[in-house]
Parts: sequence; C-alpha cells; structure tokens
Amino acid sequence: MTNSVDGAAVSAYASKLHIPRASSRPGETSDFQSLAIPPAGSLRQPPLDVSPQDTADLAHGMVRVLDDEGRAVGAWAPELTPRQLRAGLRHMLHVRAYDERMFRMQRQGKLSFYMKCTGEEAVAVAQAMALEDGDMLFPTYRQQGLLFVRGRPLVDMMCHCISNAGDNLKGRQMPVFYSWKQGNFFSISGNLATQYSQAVGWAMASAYKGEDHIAAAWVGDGSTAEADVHNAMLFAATYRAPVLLNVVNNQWAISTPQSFASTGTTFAARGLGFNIPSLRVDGNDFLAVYAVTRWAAARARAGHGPTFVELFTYRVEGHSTSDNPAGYRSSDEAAAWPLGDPIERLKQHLVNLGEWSDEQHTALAAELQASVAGDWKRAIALGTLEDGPHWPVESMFEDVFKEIPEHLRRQQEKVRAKS
Amino acid sequence: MTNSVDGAAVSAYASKLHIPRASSRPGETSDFQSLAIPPAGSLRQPPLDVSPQDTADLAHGMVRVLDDEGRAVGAWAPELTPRQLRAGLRHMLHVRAYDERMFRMQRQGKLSFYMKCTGEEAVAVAQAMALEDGDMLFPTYRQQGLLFVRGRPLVDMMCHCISNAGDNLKGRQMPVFYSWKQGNFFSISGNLATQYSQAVGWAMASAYKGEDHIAAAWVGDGSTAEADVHNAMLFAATYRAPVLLNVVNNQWAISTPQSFASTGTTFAARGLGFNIPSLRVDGNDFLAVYAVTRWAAARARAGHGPTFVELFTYRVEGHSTSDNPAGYRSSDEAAAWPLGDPIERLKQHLVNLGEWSDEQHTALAAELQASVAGDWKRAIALGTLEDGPHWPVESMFEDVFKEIPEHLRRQQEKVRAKS
Amino acid sequence: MTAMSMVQAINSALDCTMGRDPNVLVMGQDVGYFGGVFRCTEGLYQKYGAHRALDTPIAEGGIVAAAIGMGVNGLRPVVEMQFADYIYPAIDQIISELARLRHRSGGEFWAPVVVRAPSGGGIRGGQTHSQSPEGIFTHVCGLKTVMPSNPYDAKGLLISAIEDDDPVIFFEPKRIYNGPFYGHNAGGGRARTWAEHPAGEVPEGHYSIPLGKANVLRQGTEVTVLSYGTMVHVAEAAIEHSGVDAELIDLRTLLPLDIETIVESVEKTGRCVVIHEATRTSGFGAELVAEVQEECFWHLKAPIERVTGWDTPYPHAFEWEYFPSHERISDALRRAAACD
Amino acid sequence: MTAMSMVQAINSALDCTMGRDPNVLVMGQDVGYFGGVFRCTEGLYQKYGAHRALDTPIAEGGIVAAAIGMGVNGLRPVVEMQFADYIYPAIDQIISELARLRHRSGGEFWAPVVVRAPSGGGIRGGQTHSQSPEGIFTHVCGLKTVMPSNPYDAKGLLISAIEDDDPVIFFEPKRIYNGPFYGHNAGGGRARTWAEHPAGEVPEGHYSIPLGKANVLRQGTEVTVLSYGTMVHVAEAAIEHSGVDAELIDLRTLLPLDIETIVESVEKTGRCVVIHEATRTSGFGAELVAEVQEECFWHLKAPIERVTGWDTPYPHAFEWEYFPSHERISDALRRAAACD
Ligand SMILES: Cc1ncc(C[n+]2csc(CCOP(=O)(O)OP(=O)(O)O)c2C)c(N)n1
Ligand SMILES: Cc1ncc(C[n+]2csc(CCOP(=O)(O)OP(=O)(O)O)c2C)c(N)n1
Ligand SMILES: [Mg+2]
Ligand SMILES: [Mg+2]
Repeated sequence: MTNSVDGAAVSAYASKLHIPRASSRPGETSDFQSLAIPPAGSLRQPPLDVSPQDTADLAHGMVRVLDDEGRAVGAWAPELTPRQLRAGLRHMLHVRAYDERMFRMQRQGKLSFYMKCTGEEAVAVAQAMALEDGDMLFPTYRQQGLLFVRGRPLVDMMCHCISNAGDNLKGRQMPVFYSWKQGNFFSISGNLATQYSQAVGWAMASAYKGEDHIAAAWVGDGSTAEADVHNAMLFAATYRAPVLLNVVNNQWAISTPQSFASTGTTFAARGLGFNIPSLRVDGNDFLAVYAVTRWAAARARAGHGPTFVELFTYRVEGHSTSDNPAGYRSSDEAAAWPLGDPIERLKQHLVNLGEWSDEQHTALAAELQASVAGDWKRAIALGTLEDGPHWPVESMFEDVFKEIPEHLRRQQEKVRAKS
Repeated sequence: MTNSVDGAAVSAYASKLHIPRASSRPGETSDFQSLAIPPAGSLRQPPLDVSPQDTADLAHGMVRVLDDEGRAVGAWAPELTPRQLRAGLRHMLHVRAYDERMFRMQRQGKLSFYMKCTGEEAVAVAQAMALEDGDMLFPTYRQQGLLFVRGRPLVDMMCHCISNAGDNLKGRQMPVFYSWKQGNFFSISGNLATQYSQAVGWAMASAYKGEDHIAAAWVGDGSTAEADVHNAMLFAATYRAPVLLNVVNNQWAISTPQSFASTGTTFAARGLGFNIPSLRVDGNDFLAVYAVTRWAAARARAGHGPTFVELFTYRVEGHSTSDNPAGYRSSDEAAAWPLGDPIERLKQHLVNLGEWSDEQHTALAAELQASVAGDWKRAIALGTLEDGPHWPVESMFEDVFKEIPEHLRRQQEKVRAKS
Repeated sequence: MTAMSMVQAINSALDCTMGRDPNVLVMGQDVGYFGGVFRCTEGLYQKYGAHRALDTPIAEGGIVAAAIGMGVNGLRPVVEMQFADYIYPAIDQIISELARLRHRSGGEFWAPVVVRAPSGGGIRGGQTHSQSPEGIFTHVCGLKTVMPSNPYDAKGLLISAIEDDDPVIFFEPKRIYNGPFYGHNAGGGRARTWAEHPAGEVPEGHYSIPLGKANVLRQGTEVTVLSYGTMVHVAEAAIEHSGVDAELIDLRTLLPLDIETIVESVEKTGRCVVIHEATRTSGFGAELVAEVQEECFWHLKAPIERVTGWDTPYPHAFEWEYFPSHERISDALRRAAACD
Repeated sequence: MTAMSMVQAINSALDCTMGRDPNVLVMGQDVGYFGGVFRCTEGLYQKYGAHRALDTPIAEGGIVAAAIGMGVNGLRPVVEMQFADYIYPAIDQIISELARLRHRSGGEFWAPVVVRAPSGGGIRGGQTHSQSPEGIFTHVCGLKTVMPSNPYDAKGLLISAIEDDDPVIFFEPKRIYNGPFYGHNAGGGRARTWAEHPAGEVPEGHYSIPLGKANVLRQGTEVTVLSYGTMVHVAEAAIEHSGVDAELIDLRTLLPLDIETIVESVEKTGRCVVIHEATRTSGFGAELVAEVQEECFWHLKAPIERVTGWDTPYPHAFEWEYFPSHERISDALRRAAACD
C-alpha cells in the first residue's frame, strides 16, 4: 500500500486521518475570501441578563461597528468622546512605536527576545479603556497595550526587557513577561494559558469578599487548546464568576494555524457549550472591541457572571524575534487580511468625524517615536543586558520564599563569596 | 458584616459567590419534577453527515424510544429482534445479579471494595450490543455490562476482584478496575477521565492505519470536569477521529451533584462547542441507547468523525462500598427518578410484544443468581484475597518494564529471599 | 486537651483558622456539604457556609488554579486533593505557577495556598490510592513540603502551613488517620487508636508547630533513623524489635529540612538509616542520604541505607510485602550497628 | 559518516526509524509543516506526510494521551514537547498512565511512546525555557530516562528509545543542539560546532546505542565525575582546568542506571563528584550520591559532592552564575582530591 502526501511521501498505510488546513502555506494564496464577515452594525445588542443560548448568533457572527467608510453604525456603537477616541489612537500608535523600537533593539543584540502585537493593538488598548482601574488583568505576552492605557512608564517596561538594575522583576524573567502590581497587571507566565483559570479564581475571591472588581483574562487562539482554558470556563460558569474571558484569535500559533484549535467553528462557540454568553468581535475595530468589553464588564459587575469573547484579528508579524513566518505561511497573508489595520480604521473614523487629520497623525507618530527613543536612552542609562548594572547576583535567592530559608542562605553565601 | 448560610455560619464577608445546588439534600424533596423530559419518539433522526450545529435540538432535548406503555415509537426506534431484546434483558439482569453478589461479598470482607451500576445497566449493555467486536472500549468502573456482552467469564472478573491466583491483573489492581485485552476492553484507570483522550488517540491510529475499527469511551458526569475530556473533544474534532465519546450522567459524583460540572445546561451541549454532533439520550431506555450508539458508530465508520453522547440516567446506589449517600442526598431520590428502571422498561416492552412474561422474568433472575453463585464458588476455589493463593509476591516486579532491569531484579531478589 | 484522631485534629486546625480569619477557606471535591471522603472537613460547610467549605468540580488543575487566583486576591485557600495520587493534573499549576509566582514577579504577587493530600498506602487502595509523591515536590523550589505523623503535629503544622505566606504541600498519611500503625503484624500491645496514644491529646484551641523543625522521638546512640509519616511508627516498632539503640527523628517538614537536628544526631551515632514508603529511586530518601553523607562524611561508620517502597507501583494484593517492614528495617539497623 | 549537529542527528534518527517502520510517527506543536521550532523534525512532513509528522493543538496533556492511545493501537509515536518546561501539563498522563499501563494491566497493554523534550539552560530562556526536570521522571517507576551529550549518542540513543517497547523520556540539552559548550568562558581552543568535534561524526544509516549503558569519556585515577547532557562538556573543560586526574562518566541513560560502570570507577578512584544543571534538592544527583555511597562506602576517601544549579528558578540575567561553572566544579574536584 502506498500513500502519497504532498506529492512526496511513501508509507505503508492509506491514512484516513483528517488533518486541518492552514489559511495558506508559502506559495499559496490565502483563503480569507471564504471568511463570512457580517456587515458592520448588523448584530443586535442583547440585555445584560441575556441567557447564554440566546447569544448563539453573536458567537457565530461578528460584532462590528466601523463600516468600510469609517462610520460607527448599529446597536453596538459605543458612546465615546472624540477625546477618548484620540486617546485610544494615541495609545495604539504608542504601542506600535514601542514594538518597533524594541524589535530593532533585539536585532541589535540589546534584548534577548521580543514579541510584537502589530495589527492587534486595538484589542488591549480598547479593552483596557473599557475596564476600571480596580479590575485585575491576566494577560498574555501580546497585550502590552494594557500597560500603556494603565499608565506604566515605558522606561520601566524597557528596564524589564533588558534585565537591568531598574527591572522590577530583578533580572529573573525573559523580556515581555511583564508584571505590574500597582497597575493590577498580573505577572505574565511563560506557560501558556495558566493565567486564564487563575483569573477565574481571582474573580471568585472578589465575589467571595462581596467586592465589585472583576477580572479579565486573555489567551491566544492556539492556547485555547490548553486544559487551563477548559478549567477556566468550567469554574467561571459553575460559580458565575465576575470575569471576562477573552480569546485573541490572531489566526496563528507560531506556525500552527487556528484550525488546529478551532475545530472548524468559532472560538466563541465554545463558550456556549459551557453556558456562558459568548460573542465574536472584529478585533481590529476599536469601537466594537470597546463596546463588547463594556457590555461584558457591566454584566459581570451586575452579577450575571462571565462572558466569553473572541477577538478576531491577525498576527501581522512573526510570532517573536525567534520566528520566521515565511517558513510556514504565504507572504501575502497580512495584506489579504480582510479586517484591515486597527490604527488606520480608527484614524479614518476620527478623520470622518472631523476630529483628526493626516497631518496630526503624522506628527503624533513622529512625536511618539521620539518619545520612545528618549525612553530607551533613559532605560539603558540604568543598565544593559550584557554589561549591567544588574541586580546583585545574590538577589536570585530572594523571593523563592518570603524569607530565605537556611539551605538557600547557604547557597547564597557561596555565590556571594565568589562575586 | 455577617453572612448566614444554611442558618448557621458567621463570616466577615457578604459573599456574592454563586454555589450550584443539588437535586436534593437529606430531608429535602428532589427537584426532578422540574426536569424537562420530552415525550418518547418526539425527536428526529438526522442523516449521518449531519452538521454539528444541526444537532442542537438533540443535544438540548433527549432521544427516547420507549413510551410509558413500553411501546417503541418514533424515528429512533431500532430494528432489534425479540431474540436480541431478550439477550439485552438477560445481560442487564446478569449484571445486576453480579453486582448484588459482589456487593454482599464485600460486606462480608471477601473483597476490599466494590462498585455497582444499579439503574445504569442499559448504558453498557445496549452500547456494547450496538458496537462491533473489533471496536475498542475505554470504559470507567461503571460499565461492567460491556464485559458481559463481550462474553468475559464471570469467574475471571471475580478472580480479578479478589486478587487471587486467577487474576489476570496479577493482584495489582483494586477490584473493578478490569482489563481484558482479548475482549478489546481497555485497562480501567483509577485516575478519572484519562482514558477519554487515550481513546481518541486509539481512534486516530485506526484512521492512520486506514482501518475501520472505532473507539468508544465513557466518562461520568463529574469526570467531564477533568482536562482529559477537553483534550479528547478537541483532538477528536480536530482530526475527525472515529470515536464515540459518551458521558454517563447519573446525576452524582460521589456527594457532588451534576450541577458542579454541567454549568446549568446539558452535557451534550458541550460537544456542540467543539463542533461535534451531540445528542442526549434517555439512558434508562435500552432501545434509545442502542439506536443512538448504532447511529454514532455508523457515522464514525463512514468517516464523519466523532459523536458526543450524554446518557441521562441515575446512580441508584451509593458511589461505592466506601460511600454513604444518606449523608448527602434525600433517601427518596431514586424513587423519584422520572426515567424508571432500565430492566423494568425493557421487560415491559418485551411483554407488550408478547415475547416475554413475568414468569420467564422471575425464572431468569433466579437462574442468573444461581449461576453467579456458582461462579463465585469457582472463583474462590482459585484463591481468596486474605488467604490466597495469590500470584507469587515477586511477580510485582514484572511488567514495570518489558524486561526486568537490573535494579528491579536486585529488589526482586530481596523479596524472594524473604519469601 | 481532647483526644483527637488525625482526621479530627486536621478538622480542628481548619476550624480554628477559619474562625480567626475570614480569608481562609477550604475547597475541593466533596469537601463541602458532605465533609470530605475522609471526613476532614466535616461540619465546616454547616458552620461557615457553602462559599467557605467549597465543593468543586473534579478538576484538580482547575482547583489549584482557582486557589492561586484567590490567593493573589487576598484569600488563604486550603485545597484538598481527594488522594495524593490525583495531584498530577494540578502539577503544572503547582510547579510552574504556585511555586514560582513570588520569584518571577519580583515579589509583587504570591499566593498563600495550602494543598492537603492524603498519601501513602496500607488501606488496600491499590496503585492509585496509595502513592507517596512527596519527593517530587521537594525538588520544586518555592514549595514547602510537610508530612505529620500524629494528630498533635498534624494540627500544629497545618495551622502553621495555613498562616504561612508561602505555598505548602501538606501530605497526610491516610493509613494513620484514625490510629497509629506499626507495620504488618500490628500492635503488640501498642495503641490502636489515637485516643490511646499520647500524641492523640490535642488542644482544642489555636497553637502551631513551626515548619522546618524535626522532632527527636527517641534518643539513641547506635544509629540515627530518619523518617516521616506512617513510617515513623513502623520504625519505632522496628527499633524495639531490632534491639538496636537507635535515635528516631520524625522530620515533620521535608522542605525546609531541619538539617541541623539531623547532623547533630548522625555526628553522635555515626550511622544512619532512612525510611520511607515512596518508591526508592530518586525518592526523598536519596536527598537525605546525599545531605547526610556530605555533612557527616567524616563521622560515618557505616553506609547509609535506605529502606523504602520498591520501584514498582503499589500492588493491591501485596501491600505488606511492599511496605518497608519490621524485618527490612531491623535488618538495616542491625547491619548498620554491626559496622564500626 | 557525516558531520551532524545534534539537531541533525536527531532528525536523522527520526528519518531512519520512520523510513523503516510505518508505525513510527512524530507529533507535537509546530513539528509538522514547519519542522519544529528547533528544526528537529525538518523535512519529515514533506517526506512522510502530514499524518506522520503530525502538527497538534497546544495541549501537552492531550498530545501524550493521544500518543498513548496510538501506542496501544500499534503505533510508535515520538512526541515532541516544545520545551521540557512545558511537560507538566502532560505529567498526569505520563506518570499515571504511560508509566503504569503495562504493570496495571498485567502486561496486556502498553504504549511504546517516546517523549522528546529540549531541556536545560544557557540560551537566555529564563525560568520557563531552561528547566531540567529529569529528576522527577527518574522517580517514576515504569519510565526510562535518557539524556545524550553529543550528536552520535543522540542518534543512537533515540533510535534505541523509539525501538524500545517501554516508554522513554528523552531529554535533549538544547544548549548543545548546535555545538558543544564548555561553560561561561567558552572554548579555549575547543570545538565550537559539532563539525569540529569527533562526536559530530554520525553515520547516516541505522545504528543504536543501548539504553542503560554509560560512557567513560575520560580515564582518571583521582576522582570519578558523574554527569550527563551539557554538563559533560563543562565538566570536561573543568577537569582540565582543575589539574585533577578525574575519570569522567557520561551517564547517557539515567534510568536504568549503569551502576556497574559507576561502581567500578569509584572503587578505583575512591572519590566522586556529581554534576547537573537541575536544582540541587532532590535532583537526580541525590540518587547518584545515595547509590554510590551505599555501594562504594568502604572505598570512599572523600564526601561525594554535588555541583548543581541552585535551588532557585533559572534566572534570565544570571545564567552563568546559575550554571555549575568551571570554578565551582574545579573547586569540588580539588576538595575531593585533597582528601585521603
Ligand atoms: C504550556 C506551553 N506550551 C507551549 C509553549 C510554547 N509556545 C509559546 S507561544 C506559542 C504559540 C501560542 O499561540 P497563540 O495562543 O495563538 O498566541 P499568539 O502567540 O498567537 O498570540 C507556543 C506553542 C508555551 N509557552 N507554553
Ligand atoms: C483524577 C481523579 N480525581 C478524583 C478521583 C476520586 N473519585 C473517584 S470516583 C469520583 C466521582 C466520579 O463521579 P462521576 O464522574 O460522575 O462518575 P460516577 O461515579 O457517577 O459513575 C471521584 C471524585 C479520581 N479517582 N481521580
Ligand atoms: Mg495566535
Ligand atoms: Mg456520576
């Protein structure tokens, strides 16, 4: 028996195993045309106490507010002032400028690693703006925008990324695995999805204490496959925890297409199976993301429990500085992505409103680039990865436990004696 | 701030945490009246290539064939000869006789532990009859009926349960954790739900090899909470594995009601979120269980992938010999269970058909009790738990690896020297 | 003081801490309404409410994850694993998250979670209700690992664990939940219930036993015996049976280890035998041997021996042959004492 | 013979076994179309098809479970964990199922699964891309645990692992995927790529190195050094640096352990130093020390020392201070050699 796959292989079995397909592989044209994208404004906004099964149309459809002309249309159009919209635009541009700078610095060897969120800026920025400061954020490495909205100094973020003496994580974590207690931004784990079920516990504790704070958690399309996501949904639904469970479907998980996690339907649909109201939203539509997040947060705060939200977007760049997407997807995919660029779309909306112009946009982008460059200088003044100053080496023995136990103190002494 | 729960406790917080309720607690009346049980015959049978989302009515409804008068009605009524029906009845009665005997033997100290499936006999018996011998079974401890249909000698099952010299598991496993390679019955694990995702791998291998055998797996309502169930559903859907994924919802997981796992909807609904055709079936209705299993198996064999089936039933007895259900549920629950007893219902159907009588039934029950008693005598003739003969003690060092490595051989020598 | 079994002492520790601190809660499978399959949480639901004696889905990983989130939000969750054998689905959350959170966040976040887990064999539980996985957890930096051997210690150590700001894995040797156990050929005139044993006398109120302090249960001159949990009692019986004048140390906390007490004893006796139920290879006994030989090398008169469970799964029919027996322990003691 | 890096040697082992046996497949995250983030499965998808170089969802527990089911159904799955740090979500399936299946079923069922996992530090991966969890797996009866230190061994051992009917956890020290590594102050005239190193000469065809056999890399008289993986090379450099005439043993397989070779050497040298990257407490080094002191007690002239990673998470900024360095190893060797 022979079995030819991809015109090359020979094996003894005639396999009947189904293997999901990618939106494209190098040399192919992406199949994004086949995506069913509903027109902006076509979906209704249900009441806060909607029954989960009554959100099926929202889970299989897609909440969109900005139409092709940049107008905000339909029931989901949020009440946002031009000032707020400009703040959102500024944050997104700021994130992009930061990402570009840091990526370049990695290429120059100043960072060991970096991860951009290009094309996905609306997710974190609009969501952070829609939440309250007291709400606890359990992000992945691709929601750096949350920190911008919450006001974290970029110098501090940079210091973390270069593990210098100014790093609040004391040189312990790889770049981009931020933690910022003051901003209610949870320590990012290297282990995918673990934060998702922790967020539910945090929200359960909030309800236990009778408080009104909610938790919000993020996970990527590929990471939805992890057991923690199952645990999170089960516990959130069981205890009606005040939590917002987000899936950022940017179509790829390193080289693996979303089809290896989506089972051929929307991610949002999975929430329905756990009896959680679930929606899919155009993740490149700042207004739609903002509106859906507001709605979900209001539900949680009103005691209606969790909401499951799929943010439909696209990872425009490689997975990280260690990745080479040309090895596994067509180079024209990003251009073929039908939902555009979130910055361009919000800009168009503001220009339409007469609240923004190309000139202002260009000036702002330049201003932010300069500001990021200044921040970088201030950060490296506090130390570089290769040459320091770093935290003292002996500090690695701290925080393993609250107090250093005797056996660690002895190990610490050995290091101290050498340095 | 005080917070009184169950009229007793005092705490500093006014908790807002939602806690699911039980169908009853001791002293309460069960809430089974509120269950929405569709009439027999009311649901349609879709084509084998049905799209998952088109099974929503079946996942939220309940496939039932036997009506209150014991007639087989509707599109799901299977083609079963009176001979087959009588065989099913016989197997169920046999299982019940076996369970009763073994339970009593445990109470007399002859077994360390036992678990009955009283009230749930139709699940395993009808499903095994609906599958092919070459199909691989990945059961829990509550599908002993599978072994009866596949023809395992009861003496062998008993020998396993008393760990004697005739135990095919060589005294290693607790009672009821059967394994029977010859009958394509997978080794039961003490760890809940692990077999569920293994079954999917087995089915994937079947497809990989181009074979037609399918796998069937079972898990309890409580065990659906385990991550393995998520993994199973995800992999089954992703690779369209030829597997039948069953959830036996017997309403309880030791003392924990199904509401701590069901998230307020049906278990079958969860399958829809993974884009798997999903059905709920009256688990005490032999004909409905048979029909649904046939249909799902035919789907898998035809290359349409997995089916997710919730079998709605009731655990009439305690969880195991270590359990005391009076401590956590009303003693009238079993009587209040609205779907009756599977044996009585199949008997009524056969009697209606003129293919069975009360006298025959009584005689068969007596015959099977006697036969089980005879089997028990033959089993203990091969050794008892306390007095043996058992396998030689040194045999515990075998099968850790295929060949005994040196360090184990040395340990084995020490044991041998003593015995 | 009241006579308490280990189950009652654990229940009392939970009751005391829950009564003093509204942030303490217990959670796990069947721990709420029913009071736990081993009855350790009996009455807490009725006294403190459904949210403080919290029944959970059967998802060990989800339970620990939720507990971590709760811990980060100011609570002190005490998680019950129904059996230590079922802790593995939670091990990623324990190792990658619970143990590492304080360090990786530069001290910004931590979760004071206690994971209680009935462990060990001797109840005919077969391979999935008998395991002793403590060694694994002692290899994970950031975790404290505890195993008491009697009701008095159980209560005092559990209270310390709950009040500790670090995560603690608290193994409860289920064979001695309701009475001490001295090996296969039980008793020999010894206590059969905790009510007959001095360590079954337990104060009703709050007290604590510091983590990281071993207990010298028997003074001796010839051999130092290191053990914990159920095996402490088996060792005690075996020592008498052997006629060797051994010093018996109940470690109580495995990590941080009370190496000082151990070294002091071995420097005196010059010999050491390590006993545990867990499988031998890479068990915690290996760490004990490694430390003792490094610290006390120049005092050692005999090789340090380990008497442990065999490197096989725990077999249903051969519990007593698997368990380190009097005979095996006595032999090791005599072999050690014979060296000079 | 061809010059191969360790990545290429692993790829070649997979290719050889897949070519010979249609039941062998590789599976894991990004291992299919893309060929793996470390490139170990490059080209296999194109050569053998999507079902034999199988991309999977990001669910380590699901991957191993599926592999077990496949193994039971006659296949020989080789699973890749993207990093050893991410093996924990699969640990329940590995410990409770894969390792136990043959025993618990009385020999009826087994699953010949290999789990490959890039482990160890030195690539600036921080605490979640640098761990060395091998010690945990050596405590689990029913598993074989392997870690090669060079391309030639990697290929020969991996072929043995795939052809073995027992489950094997196969750790690949990622720091030396593309070339040997001698510690922080690299090289010193030594090979920088595998092409410059004798063990980078690898036959293209099928060959195997038996599991359970250690390799004496350097004969010596003063101290026996036990190590595996990346640390073998650091130890080699440190031995030269120290001036101590040490015998260096590359264990290759941790379980089953080649205790004979070890004992023979320690009986000759009378001294032993154990080196690994993993955290110290309850690491595999503890087992080595425990075994050696028990077997060779009467030959020992010095305490056996462990030189290991510290008992902290692996820190991004302090990789070299964490790694057992030349200095720490040399010090230990000299201390040992000084004892008599
Ligand atoms: C438990 C675990 N398994 C594997 C990895 C390796 N890994 C890091 S990122 C990644 C892909 C994640 O994809 P997705 O969830 O879609 O998020 P995205 O990167 O697209 O934002 C993988 C497999 C990991 N970090 N943790
Ligand atoms: C991983 C794991 N966690 C916990 C247990 C303990 N346990 C054994 S049976 C059981 C309840 C299972 O309930 P369900 O899945 O509804 O099956 P049923 O007993 O009702 O058939 C529990 C919690 C276990 N065996 N394995
Ligand atoms: Mg993604
Ligand atoms: Mg149940």
